[in-house]
Amino acid sequence: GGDDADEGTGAGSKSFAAGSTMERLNKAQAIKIGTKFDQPGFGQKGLSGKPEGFDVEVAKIIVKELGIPEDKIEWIEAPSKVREDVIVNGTVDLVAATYTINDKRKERIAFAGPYYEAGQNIMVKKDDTSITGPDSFKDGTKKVCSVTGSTPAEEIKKYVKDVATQLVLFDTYDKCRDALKGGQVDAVTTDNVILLGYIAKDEASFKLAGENFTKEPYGIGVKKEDTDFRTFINDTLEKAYADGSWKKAWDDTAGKFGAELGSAPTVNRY
Amino acid sequence: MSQQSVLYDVPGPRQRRLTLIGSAVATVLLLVGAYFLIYRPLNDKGQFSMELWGPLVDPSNENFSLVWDRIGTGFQNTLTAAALAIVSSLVVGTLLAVLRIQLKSLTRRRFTGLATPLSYLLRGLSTLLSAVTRVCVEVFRGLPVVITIFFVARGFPEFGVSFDTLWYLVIGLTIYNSVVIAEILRSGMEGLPGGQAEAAAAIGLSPLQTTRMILLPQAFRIMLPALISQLVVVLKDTSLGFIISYEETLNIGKQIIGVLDNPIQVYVVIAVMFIVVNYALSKLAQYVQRRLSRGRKTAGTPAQDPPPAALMSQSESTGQGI
Amino acid sequence: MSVLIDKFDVFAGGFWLTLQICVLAAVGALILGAVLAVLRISPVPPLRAVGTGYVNVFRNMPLTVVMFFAAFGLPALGSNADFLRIPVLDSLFSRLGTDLPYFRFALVALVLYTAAFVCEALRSGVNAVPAGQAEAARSLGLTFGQNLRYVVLPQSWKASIVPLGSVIIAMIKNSALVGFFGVVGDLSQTADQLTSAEGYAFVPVAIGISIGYLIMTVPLGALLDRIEKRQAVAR
Amino acid sequence: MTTGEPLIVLDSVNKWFGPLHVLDDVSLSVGRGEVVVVIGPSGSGKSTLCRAINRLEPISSGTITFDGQPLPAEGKALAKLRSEVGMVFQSFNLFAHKTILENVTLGPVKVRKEKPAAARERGLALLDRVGIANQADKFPAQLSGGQQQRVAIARALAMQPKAMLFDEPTSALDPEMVGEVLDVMTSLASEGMTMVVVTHEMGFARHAANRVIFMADGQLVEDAPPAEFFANPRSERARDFLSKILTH
Amino acid sequence: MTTGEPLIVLDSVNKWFGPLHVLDDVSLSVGRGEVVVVIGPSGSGKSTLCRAINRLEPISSGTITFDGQPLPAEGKALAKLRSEVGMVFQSFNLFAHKTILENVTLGPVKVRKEKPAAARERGLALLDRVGIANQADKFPAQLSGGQQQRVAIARALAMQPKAMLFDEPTSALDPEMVGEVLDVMTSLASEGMTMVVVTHEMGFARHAANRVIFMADGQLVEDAPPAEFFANPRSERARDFLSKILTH
Ligand SMILES: Nc1ncnc2c1ncn2[C@@H]1O[C@H](COP(=O)(O)OP(=O)(O)OP(=O)(O)O)[C@@H](O)[C@H]1O
Ligand SMILES: Nc1ncnc2c1ncn2[C@@H]1O[C@H](COP(=O)(O)OP(=O)(O)OP(=O)(O)O)[C@@H](O)[C@H]1O
Ligand SMILES: [Mg+2]
Ligand SMILES: [Mg+2]
Repeated sequence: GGDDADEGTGAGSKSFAAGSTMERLNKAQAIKIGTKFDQPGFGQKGLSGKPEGFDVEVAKIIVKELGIPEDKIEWIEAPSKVREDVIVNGTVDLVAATYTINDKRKERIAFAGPYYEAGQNIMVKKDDTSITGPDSFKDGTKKVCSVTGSTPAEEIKKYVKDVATQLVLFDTYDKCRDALKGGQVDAVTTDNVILLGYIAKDEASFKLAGENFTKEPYGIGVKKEDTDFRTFINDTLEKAYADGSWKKAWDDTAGKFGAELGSAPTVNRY
Repeated sequence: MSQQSVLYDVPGPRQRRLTLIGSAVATVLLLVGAYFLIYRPLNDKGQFSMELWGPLVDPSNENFSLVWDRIGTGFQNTLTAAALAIVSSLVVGTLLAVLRIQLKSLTRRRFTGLATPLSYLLRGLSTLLSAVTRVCVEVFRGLPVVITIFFVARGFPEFGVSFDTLWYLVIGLTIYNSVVIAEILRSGMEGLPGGQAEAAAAIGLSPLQTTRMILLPQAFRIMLPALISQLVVVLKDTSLGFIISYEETLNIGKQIIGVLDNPIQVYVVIAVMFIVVNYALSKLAQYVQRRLSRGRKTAGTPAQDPPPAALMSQSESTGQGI
Repeated sequence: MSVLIDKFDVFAGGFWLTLQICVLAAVGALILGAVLAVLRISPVPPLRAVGTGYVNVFRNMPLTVVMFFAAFGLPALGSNADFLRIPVLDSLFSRLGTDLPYFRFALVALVLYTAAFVCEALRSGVNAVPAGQAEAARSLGLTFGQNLRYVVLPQSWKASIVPLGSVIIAMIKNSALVGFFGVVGDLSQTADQLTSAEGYAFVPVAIGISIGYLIMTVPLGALLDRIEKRQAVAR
Repeated sequence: MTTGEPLIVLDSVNKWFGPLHVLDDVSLSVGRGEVVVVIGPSGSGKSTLCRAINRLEPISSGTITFDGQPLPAEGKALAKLRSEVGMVFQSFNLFAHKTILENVTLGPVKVRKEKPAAARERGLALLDRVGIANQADKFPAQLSGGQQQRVAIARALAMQPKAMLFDEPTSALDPEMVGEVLDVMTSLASEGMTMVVVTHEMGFARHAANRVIFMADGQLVEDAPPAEFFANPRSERARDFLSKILTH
Repeated sequence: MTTGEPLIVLDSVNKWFGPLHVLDDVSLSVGRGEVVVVIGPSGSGKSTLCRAINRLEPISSGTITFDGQPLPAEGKALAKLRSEVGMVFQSFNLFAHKTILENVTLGPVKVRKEKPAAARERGLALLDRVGIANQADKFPAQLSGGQQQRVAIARALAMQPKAMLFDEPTSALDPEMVGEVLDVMTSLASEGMTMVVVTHEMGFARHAANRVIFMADGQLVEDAPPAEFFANPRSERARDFLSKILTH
């Protein structure tokens, strides 16, 4: 919200436990956040040069709770494959980047949330009836596109017969979308919300093929040992569910694509 | 240029007429081909619509200034990274070239004045050092720059050192280009007529003095065109910044495409920018080359017959880039 | 370090794929580059202009952009580079013939880009033939074609070998980019895959990938050095 | 030796290299069987004059006629002219990748379309004549400079030229080898070959030339029989040049 | 002119380039103030001899002493030796990126650590002496060959050497420029400089040399005063060589 953005910000505007990450960030009045720059609806850097999307809005809610003004955020691009690294190396303070919570990642970092539950799905051309779900790739003829180093890319490998002739990996989903449109591939697979973003932009060309076949709970990535910070974020998220700012963030961004927000997921305090 | 006229005679009237007719026919064929193979399919797909081109070429378009603002930022970042990389590559490359030349002459020394074990130690040490630098040069010259940049960006943080992406890019480019520049300079020095070093030795200059005062300045002059061409390579290579999320021209282009959905148009504009800048740089290199061969402020490097080593590194330097 | 052993087949596969694309691209670039070189030294100005224009465009553009145009511009022109599904070749190099065109696109990009440098390397070879040779041939009454065929080209190819070799080495290294343009399983994409998606330790993967490239580039470089030294002595 | 009938005629020939006036209104006529030696300081245009005669260098204005015909501009006619005017260069310019014999037979076979066997036979005879028949299968790099230059002369002779042009044929040679080349040239001259020779070898000019031409700054300054020229050069510049060349 | 006391002594010097025996048991002594001219066919080892004396070329066996000391092998001592032996090359080898004056003063300033101002003054005097003081600020490429070679002599003299070596100093020059360089060398000789000169200029050998040395195939074949050598060469090889060189 615009007019109350400055309310309760400034060094020492909130009190946190001494030595905690929250105190450090609040004192510094600066925070670095990793997000995607190329994910419509979640984190996309527009022509203004600032990222926009649901991830970005959720991050802003947390930042506000830390007592830091929005314009003190330094946004750092965190494409899928470097998300753990930037957290571990301290390049960023937190990551909000369509970041699926899973056990393998929990070995290196910790997740707050989830703040949204997506699921992997498949996007095909509007007139395509031959692909109905991941099993359609098993006969070895259909080609599918995803992004290097992403979870969906790993997941779909379980279904394709021959990786070399069926799977294409690019650095962004935009390229996958173009490849699908050009007919070089038959499908694009990733989280439903991302696909819905593309479909919303070009309903005449694309549609989803079938139901989500995985559950992708999105979390906020922080340093593994930083339990205080994780708890703080979890509290903040719960507060946001309650006061409607979470819902507003969705409606302003990804909600425009027609994706379901559903009821607020329960945060997982492990 | 003069080489070409050596291969054939100045065309006479008949040949000129033939050429004229031939090129008229070829032009028509080309235009027809371009129309059917390029214009038609693109037009059918609506690639010439103002909706796609407007933000790039039409100043009255609402996005025009935003888009060019972003491209400007990207290009500035490209230039920054290229400038930093070339300067540090020059410094490191020069040191490396001098080091390698010195080590080479050092390994030939016998250290006769010193006690035997010490002289053996020194000889072993200089041989070892020279081998180590050699291996480093070979490894970094043999790796793709993309991979070097990728390794730097992933490797440094692994060891607890982290910088801005700009510096990863600069370091990655420097590692690779300093080795190339060192080789350019070294072959420039070795390609100088042997008489220069001999004359220097004959008036009693030490090997280091000879390298510093006689060989290096001349190598710089001879290799200036190759060094400028290397700048072209660096400029092109900054575009690899995209793999580590550095916001150079291409990366910003990608972001613009994400919003406007006009990849072909944006890439055409960016390609033209690169071609114009790099073409200007290569023209500059040619101009410098011509000036040099006219002024001849280096020994015996007539324009048509550069030393073989120089030839190699020159083509190598223009061949390396991405 | 165990990743080097556990995933040896992945490294080997990446190496093999990179090698395949390099061999194909080298052949293509040599052919196209030779044609361009003939254009560039021909006595017909418009042909020279075409050759020069080509070289200037492709030499001054980042390969990244060329790759992009091959992978997304060609489809826009309605082509999946199916002309590269050459009957016998596609059974040897299986990726050529698959319905997934990105291997072919990458090949097109590498060939188009490298050909510009091949052209220049060949031309530098022609330039290295002393002017007196061509003059002597002209003064005997040989025509341009005879001059090239009997006098200049037989001598220039030697001088071209070293610059050509450098171009090929550069091309091998440039091929690292194909992994970022839809070709799954080459060396560079393998590096990315193993470290990002599968979370293997970075250092051993880096070593494995480096070895993969160095196996291709260093011996070739050493060979060129040898040839160059021999030529320098022969002079 | 002169038969009076001119073979090569230059009429008001001018040649510019950009702003540089390299041949300045040069007129010259060389008779059949005549031997003309051209001397002059470096850069005076001697080489350019020589090269203009077989059109290796096109001229800017004026006319050159060879055997009654103006020099053709291109094509077959030009190739034919060149095959009738032999040229020998300072730096030999033997084809480095061909054997001595191949060097000599290339022109006859490819330009004159002679049968390889016949060309080979005549080539060997010519090599014999210049004294190196035993080297026929070697490569140029294996021969001394003097030998290479004699091969170059044989190569030019193989085309059965009507005239021969020599551009400083001995100045790239070690002093001991100058003699052997001059010997071949002298014998050619005595057999009635029409020759234009740029050289600094005053001995050759004295013995073998019918006329000596002195050039300076692109102009033809003097044109006189050798005895007269050396004894009594008319121009200041020629005197000056001769004094520098002959002192040591 | 010879003072008898030897400055340069070669004793049974051998030099191999791989299988090639380039200097074959050469012994030679050059007295202070003596001028020795070395002649011989191409490849006979003249240049190698010259270069061995200031150790530009290390020898395979034998000893060379200069001014009573064996030649040092490397390092500072070698640099010092070289600064005491001036060398003039066939191809001038002026430092192309430095002006004429800088060429002359570089050695004194960097090696002998002279004050730049003093070196400059002496450099100008030397340039004046070789007749090109007015070109001091030009670059080598702007000078004619003869002028460049005179600068090279001045550069060597600037180190105040005890002896000077000349390796075919005039054979890369256009004939009109040979005289000016020989003049400088002759005046040096007459002032008592110890000189070893490889040259084909027989005039210079006759006027200026104390001794002529004839080399062939790496061996020192004759060693005689010039008058005697030219009038009456003892060996067949020398006779043969002279006949070739002097005919034209
Ligand atoms: N292709 C060229 N382009 C420009 N200038 C040229 C060219 N060829 C020759 N010149 C210039 O024309 C002038 C005459 O050259 P030319 O070679 O005819 O002189 P020369 O009398 O033969 O001299 P030299 O004795 O040095 O061979 C020189 O100043 C030379 O630099
Ligand atoms: N660095 C080298 N490596 C191998 N062989 C060499 C080297 N330098 C000279 N030679 C050979 O040694 C022999 C003697 O060479 P040198 O240059 O001393 O002869 P020269 O009498 O000076 O001849 P020229 O009159 O041609 O200068 C020649 O056969 C030459 O090829
Ligand atoms: Mg000339
Ligand atoms: Mg010599």
